[in-house]
Amino acid sequence: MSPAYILKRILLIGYTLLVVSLIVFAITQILPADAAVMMLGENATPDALAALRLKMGLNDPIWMQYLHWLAGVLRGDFGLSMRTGQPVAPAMLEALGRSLLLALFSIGLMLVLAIPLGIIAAVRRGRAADLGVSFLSYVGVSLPEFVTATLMVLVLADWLQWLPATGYVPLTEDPLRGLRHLVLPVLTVSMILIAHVSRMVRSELVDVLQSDYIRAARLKGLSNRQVLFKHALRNALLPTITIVALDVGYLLGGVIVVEEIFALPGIGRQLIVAIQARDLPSIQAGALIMATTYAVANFLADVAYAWLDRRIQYD
Amino acid sequence: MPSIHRRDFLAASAALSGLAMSGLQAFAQTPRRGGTLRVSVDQAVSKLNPLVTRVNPEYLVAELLYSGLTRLKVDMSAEPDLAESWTNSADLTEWTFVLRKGLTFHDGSPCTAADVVATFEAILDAKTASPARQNVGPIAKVAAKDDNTVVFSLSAPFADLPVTLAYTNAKIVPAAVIKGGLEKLDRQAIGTGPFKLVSFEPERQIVVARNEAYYDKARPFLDKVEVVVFPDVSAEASALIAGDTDLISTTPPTEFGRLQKASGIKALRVPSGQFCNVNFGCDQKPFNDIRVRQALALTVDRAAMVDFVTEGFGSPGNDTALNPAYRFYADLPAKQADIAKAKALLAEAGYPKGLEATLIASDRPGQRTQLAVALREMAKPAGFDIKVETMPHATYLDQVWKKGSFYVGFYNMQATADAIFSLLYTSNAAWNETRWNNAAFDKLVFEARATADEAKRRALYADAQKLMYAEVPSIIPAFFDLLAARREWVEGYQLHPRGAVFRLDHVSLGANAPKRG
Amino acid sequence: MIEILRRMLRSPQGALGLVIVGFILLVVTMGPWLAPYDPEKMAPLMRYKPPSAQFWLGTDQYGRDILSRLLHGARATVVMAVVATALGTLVGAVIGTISAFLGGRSDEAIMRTVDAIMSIPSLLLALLIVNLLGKSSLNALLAIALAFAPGMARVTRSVALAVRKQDYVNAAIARGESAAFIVGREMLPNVVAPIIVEMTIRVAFAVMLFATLSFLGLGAQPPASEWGLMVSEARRFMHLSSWMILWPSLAVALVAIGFNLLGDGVRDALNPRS
Amino acid sequence: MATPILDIAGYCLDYATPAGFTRALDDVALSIAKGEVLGLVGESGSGKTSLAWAIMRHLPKSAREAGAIRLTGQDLLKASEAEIEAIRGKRIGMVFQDPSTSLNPTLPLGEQLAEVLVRHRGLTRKQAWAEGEERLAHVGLKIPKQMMRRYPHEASGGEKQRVVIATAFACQPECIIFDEPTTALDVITARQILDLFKELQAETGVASLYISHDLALVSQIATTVAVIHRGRIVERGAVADVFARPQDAYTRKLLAAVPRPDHRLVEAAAPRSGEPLVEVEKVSVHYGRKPFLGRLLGRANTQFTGNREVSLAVMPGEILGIVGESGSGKSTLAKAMTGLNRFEGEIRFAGRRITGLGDMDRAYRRDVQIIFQHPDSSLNPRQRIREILSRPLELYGEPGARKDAAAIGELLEQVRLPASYADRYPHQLSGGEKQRVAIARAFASKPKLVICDEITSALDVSVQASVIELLVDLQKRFGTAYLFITHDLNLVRQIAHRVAVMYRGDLVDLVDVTALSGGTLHPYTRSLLEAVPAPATAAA
Repeated sequence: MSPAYILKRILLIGYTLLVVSLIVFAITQILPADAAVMMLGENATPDALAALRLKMGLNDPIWMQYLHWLAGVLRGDFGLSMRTGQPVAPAMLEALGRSLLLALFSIGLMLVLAIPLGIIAAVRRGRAADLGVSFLSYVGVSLPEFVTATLMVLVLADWLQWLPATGYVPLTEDPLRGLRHLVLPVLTVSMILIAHVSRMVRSELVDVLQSDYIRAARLKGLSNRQVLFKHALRNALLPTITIVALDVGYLLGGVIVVEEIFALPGIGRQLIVAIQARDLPSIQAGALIMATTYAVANFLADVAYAWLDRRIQYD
Repeated sequence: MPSIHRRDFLAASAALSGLAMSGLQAFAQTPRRGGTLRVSVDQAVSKLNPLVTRVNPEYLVAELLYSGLTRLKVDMSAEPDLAESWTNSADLTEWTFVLRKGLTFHDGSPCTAADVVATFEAILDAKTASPARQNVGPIAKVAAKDDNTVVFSLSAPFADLPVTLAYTNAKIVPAAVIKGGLEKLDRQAIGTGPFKLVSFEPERQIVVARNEAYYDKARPFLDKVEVVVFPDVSAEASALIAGDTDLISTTPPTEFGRLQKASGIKALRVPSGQFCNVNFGCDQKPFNDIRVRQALALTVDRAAMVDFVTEGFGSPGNDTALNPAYRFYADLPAKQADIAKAKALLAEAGYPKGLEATLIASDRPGQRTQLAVALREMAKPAGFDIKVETMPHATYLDQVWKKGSFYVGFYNMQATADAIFSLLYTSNAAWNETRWNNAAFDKLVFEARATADEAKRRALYADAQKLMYAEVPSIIPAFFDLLAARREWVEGYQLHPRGAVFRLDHVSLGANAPKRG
Repeated sequence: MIEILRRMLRSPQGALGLVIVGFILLVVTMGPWLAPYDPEKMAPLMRYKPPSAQFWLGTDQYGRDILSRLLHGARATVVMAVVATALGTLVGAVIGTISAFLGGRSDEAIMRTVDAIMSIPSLLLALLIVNLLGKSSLNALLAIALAFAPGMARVTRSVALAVRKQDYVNAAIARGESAAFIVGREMLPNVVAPIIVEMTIRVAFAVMLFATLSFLGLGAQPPASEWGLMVSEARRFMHLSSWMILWPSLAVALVAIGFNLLGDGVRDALNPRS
Repeated sequence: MATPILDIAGYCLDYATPAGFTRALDDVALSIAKGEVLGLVGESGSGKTSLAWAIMRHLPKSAREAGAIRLTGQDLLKASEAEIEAIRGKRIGMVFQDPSTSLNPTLPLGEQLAEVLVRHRGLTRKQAWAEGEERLAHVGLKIPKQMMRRYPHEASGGEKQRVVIATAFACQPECIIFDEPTTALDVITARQILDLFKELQAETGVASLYISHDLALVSQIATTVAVIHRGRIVERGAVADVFARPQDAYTRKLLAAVPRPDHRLVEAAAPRSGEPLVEVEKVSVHYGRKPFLGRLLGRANTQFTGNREVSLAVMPGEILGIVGESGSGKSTLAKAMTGLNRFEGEIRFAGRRITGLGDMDRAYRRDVQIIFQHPDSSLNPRQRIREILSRPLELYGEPGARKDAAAIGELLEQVRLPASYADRYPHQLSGGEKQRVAIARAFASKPKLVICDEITSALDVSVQASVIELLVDLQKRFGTAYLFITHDLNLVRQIAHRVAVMYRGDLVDLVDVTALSGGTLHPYTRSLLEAVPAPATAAA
């Protein structure tokens, strides 16, 4: 894995973000909402609006506005929220932090559960355990977050009263309550992840177990354990890294719904709020930040993969 | 429905009455001082500047941090706030308010007549875009006679000024801040209110602590108030049941049931003038034809509507903006659904084959959609083919509100009949959403406003209501009872029918309240 | 074709998938006739009824029969999803095949751009697009189609590239065939099969995505009986009747499961390895 | 004869399929004594590999067995799972066909050798590595210490196979199964591995079962040979006897099919007359774009050269063989000549200069046709044979020419396929039949030059023979010139007039076929000649 490869990937991230910024900006520009009206509210007078439009450069040609905006973004300045009149970037990054917390817990839970499940299924291929796991994973991937979430709220929060239905408490403020509030969102998010990844692990492992070198290992008289844990597993788990990275994309999409349902003030919820309030700067910032996160995650995954799997010679 | 205590509104006695009332409200044992109250609201508090707040949670916070000249009591009468007394000229065109001595803002600077004048000038200045502008009454000029006397000269006789000055947005802010630019108040609060701002997270929670320099040495009783934002109403209810919060400022009927059942909780309910309506653009086809409006009104099964829209926690409406919760409510025969008659009217109006229309409903609060969908079904048999379109509230405000010709509105109860009429239905209304522009109606409202005599006013307002009843500028099928709930350890809280007033400085915590923060 | 069907019936997923999807299609086509009541008929006295002999799945906040609404809603939910997927697939397939055929720098450029677009979560992309076009089932459909296109382009391209390497394509080139012929007659027929598989699986996602959009209030509009919308409406009445939220949720899940199973079934059936 | 180490008696093997049981091995009886090398010869699908799995007790659940497989008297069919695990790798070793797939890509070579020692000889890991090093040295690896630590992708095919062999011999097993251990390797490497095998075999006297499809090869290393066909052993005996006096018809067919230089299929005299049909002038091919980032970082140009200034000429009606190991650039040249690769330099054809793809007009493409190595990839699986064959007719056929069923029928008959095949899909044909269709497609345009790119290497010996015969026949009929690309030197010597030898992109030799036996040759060509096993003598 050469520095050139890394440099290339980094340039790619740059390109990605450029494209994303174009798309997002384009969409937000056409969104049916008058930025000035949004900011001053419905009681604003025409002259006040005109003044603000001038101030915000809303009368410039679109591409000018884009460049201005881009220039700001590069300086880390995403503009002021039309809803709260506050700088967008800090709020969004703070929100991102909360989302990442959610994401990390979910991925953690996923790793703890998905991999063993996948292994069991692959080793017990075709037997009850396998069918059980794959049934669960089918259910898992097939339940939209909003369904899982609502059902869990219904049962765990309202009927059994074990957990708070929604809301968010910073871990720094009160760790215990904070965690209690995170349980349901994490369960919801990791559900699909677990289902997805365990299926991946299973199929990868099944493939590997059919490969020549595994047969060779068996014919060398190694025990099943040795064959599985020494020879098969590492080969099977490598591709999973990439899968997990790709799932970050899903994760980001998923948090939008999950955070909305659980009123978790992460970046997903910020985006929904922003979209509903036509808070253009927030939408732009949020979307761009999400894309960045995704791109970076994939970059890291590729690098990790290339590093772990020495066969691959990137250039 | 408990009859609301009717009182003489003559301004002269208002000051007295204020004192009297607070006397009445004294509790069995004197309220305990101290403790943190955690109150939950159902929307973000994105605006902190009291002059431009727009939604109830924002009013709640503004009320904690700022004071007006007067404030609204539970019976919708005015009581002194920063002003300790007031008098008015016989013709009701000039009002003089006397401020308390030694008022200070949170930043320590004194609060004087100058600040009051500056504030009202700001409110009346279009650039400020304050909703109060159209709601504080026909103020022509505000002047400071001396450091603590302010004189309001009105453009027309106006009897309700002390009440309208209690308007949610008419909060006094420092003249200096106004000069320096109001945006200073977007993130910090410099008021004279019972509490000072501690922390402000629009989406999550706002914390305020007792203002030791508050003019009333007794109040507030609480050390701290945490205003917690719950964007999800059912979670909000769950939180109260779980004891995470002490008070729900308002809760939808769908949650009220289980709050009533929950132990340790007192579910609160008060009849109110809050209503959901269907606004017609009376200036354009097809709704410029009174028969079409009447026809649609005739399709509404109002009893069922009360069920659908309020889950039974409300009362049927008669298409007039007033209900018994208002002082000048006139009792008119309850409207009944009559499909045949509706059909006939529709045919008369030139729609024998029926009429298509798109009814727009913003997505919050949910009752709007409820009403729209229910109306759609009720109107079907009469030949109305209504397509319901819901949209995010922001889009609605941007594209439909005050512009559309057929959409669902939702309004808090106002302090006075005049307030609600001149907010919505007179041709010079702040939000003239129906463009009904009925000269007769305007005249009645205007006269009533300038009339001091109770009986005369009642007669005038009765006629105004009859007009609405007959011409249906908007269908008002049901009024809401306001619903809320508190833990039993929360004392001295009275659910205010206005919906935008909370008076949390009168609240205290019982001995068994959990210790917080 | 028959062979493939037979193979599918042999694998448990394939068989189960066929059964479920078959059932769903039945509901989609026959639903309105099977429905015992008018899905929009309100009954003030019949609100929030639990399942009973009269209302098998109970009634909702307007006293409407939930079963009837589900049966009517099947079309709104499933057909939309299928159409959206098909549309997205079409767009994606064209882009992917072209990119693969051009190869070289243009391929690079196209694919990098596709990657870039894919780094916007499809739900978010759909959200933005719907907001742009305005909320309605149709726009949600377009949004989903657009959100799917890049992914399908990727898949198509990788398949097309594999095909491109085959000697029969080389033979065609050596023979001096026109580009059109090579793409149309030699490549596409071999690209289609894997695409179909991918598509079936994506229908499941489309159903979920569409329901999610409606759930967020951006898809179908009341009083439509689209299942996602039914769930989101029911949430408000969760504490008055849990049934209202249970049934549409399960319905959505069932459809998704069905198409997932079917997709995997087809895949296994098409690839001899398994 | 000594007591057999491995003794197979009346062994039958069936696989359960949806259609019922299909017989894979039928009443197989074999025995291998110490020091003996039994060559098991058969074509693909003959069941030779199934037998290997059976001996290693590595059979799918669907297998049903009868008979006995005894290892020094112990019947493996009755052995328990644990016993088998103890036997595998310890008492029976196995060497696999392709070292690049039979070694775990993510484990160091040393580990994969050492683990056997740890497992079966109870050594500590440390000892195992030390011993492993000796082993590697012993199988002729120059730098055993480094080799131990390397990963498979860091070693050459030959090196990897040596590691595999070392592993097989590691525990001094009584018996080792060699499953086509050289097929995946280049001729020369194969040779070296073969020598290594002989060496170790002689040294340890291990009883070896050597499975191969290559009679010539077996004839060289085996003491006894068994020919397997459709799961039955059709003939077995001492190598000399079997090759000299084959009893079974199939054996004879097989022997006859083996390409042998001394048995020419076309008259050696190449047509010298007149202008060359095609001249390749200094043609070079480079793969891969110049990575601009690479240049940005001033890294060496990562381009890799497929051909370096190759020049040659083909006479009309001449068969020019091109030999060389994989990656030597022979196919690259073919691709360049058919417009599948950009190239520098020029090609002169029938007087016209062709310097790029653009110059390859319809006429050129009609006259120069190519046949690819893998028939199943060169025929579009979704087209019927009719469509496949009608394309060239539509493309090149003169206006008058017929494109109807009859024309297709003729094409098929040319390659000795029934006209009825026109309605079939490729997957309904056997490998040989597919290749015939490919040939028919190439000849449809009555070309002057046909480029055959390894067209027989995917086929079994007997099939290959018939395909070659067909080609020769067509050449005689139409006087078509061939550019015959292959790695099989014997085959080339059988049919080519002249032979071009390529090595790492260079054309190192271009000589008359006669010159191969004696004559001044490039050293690589010589080593190539030495490496190729001379086929068993005295047949036919």
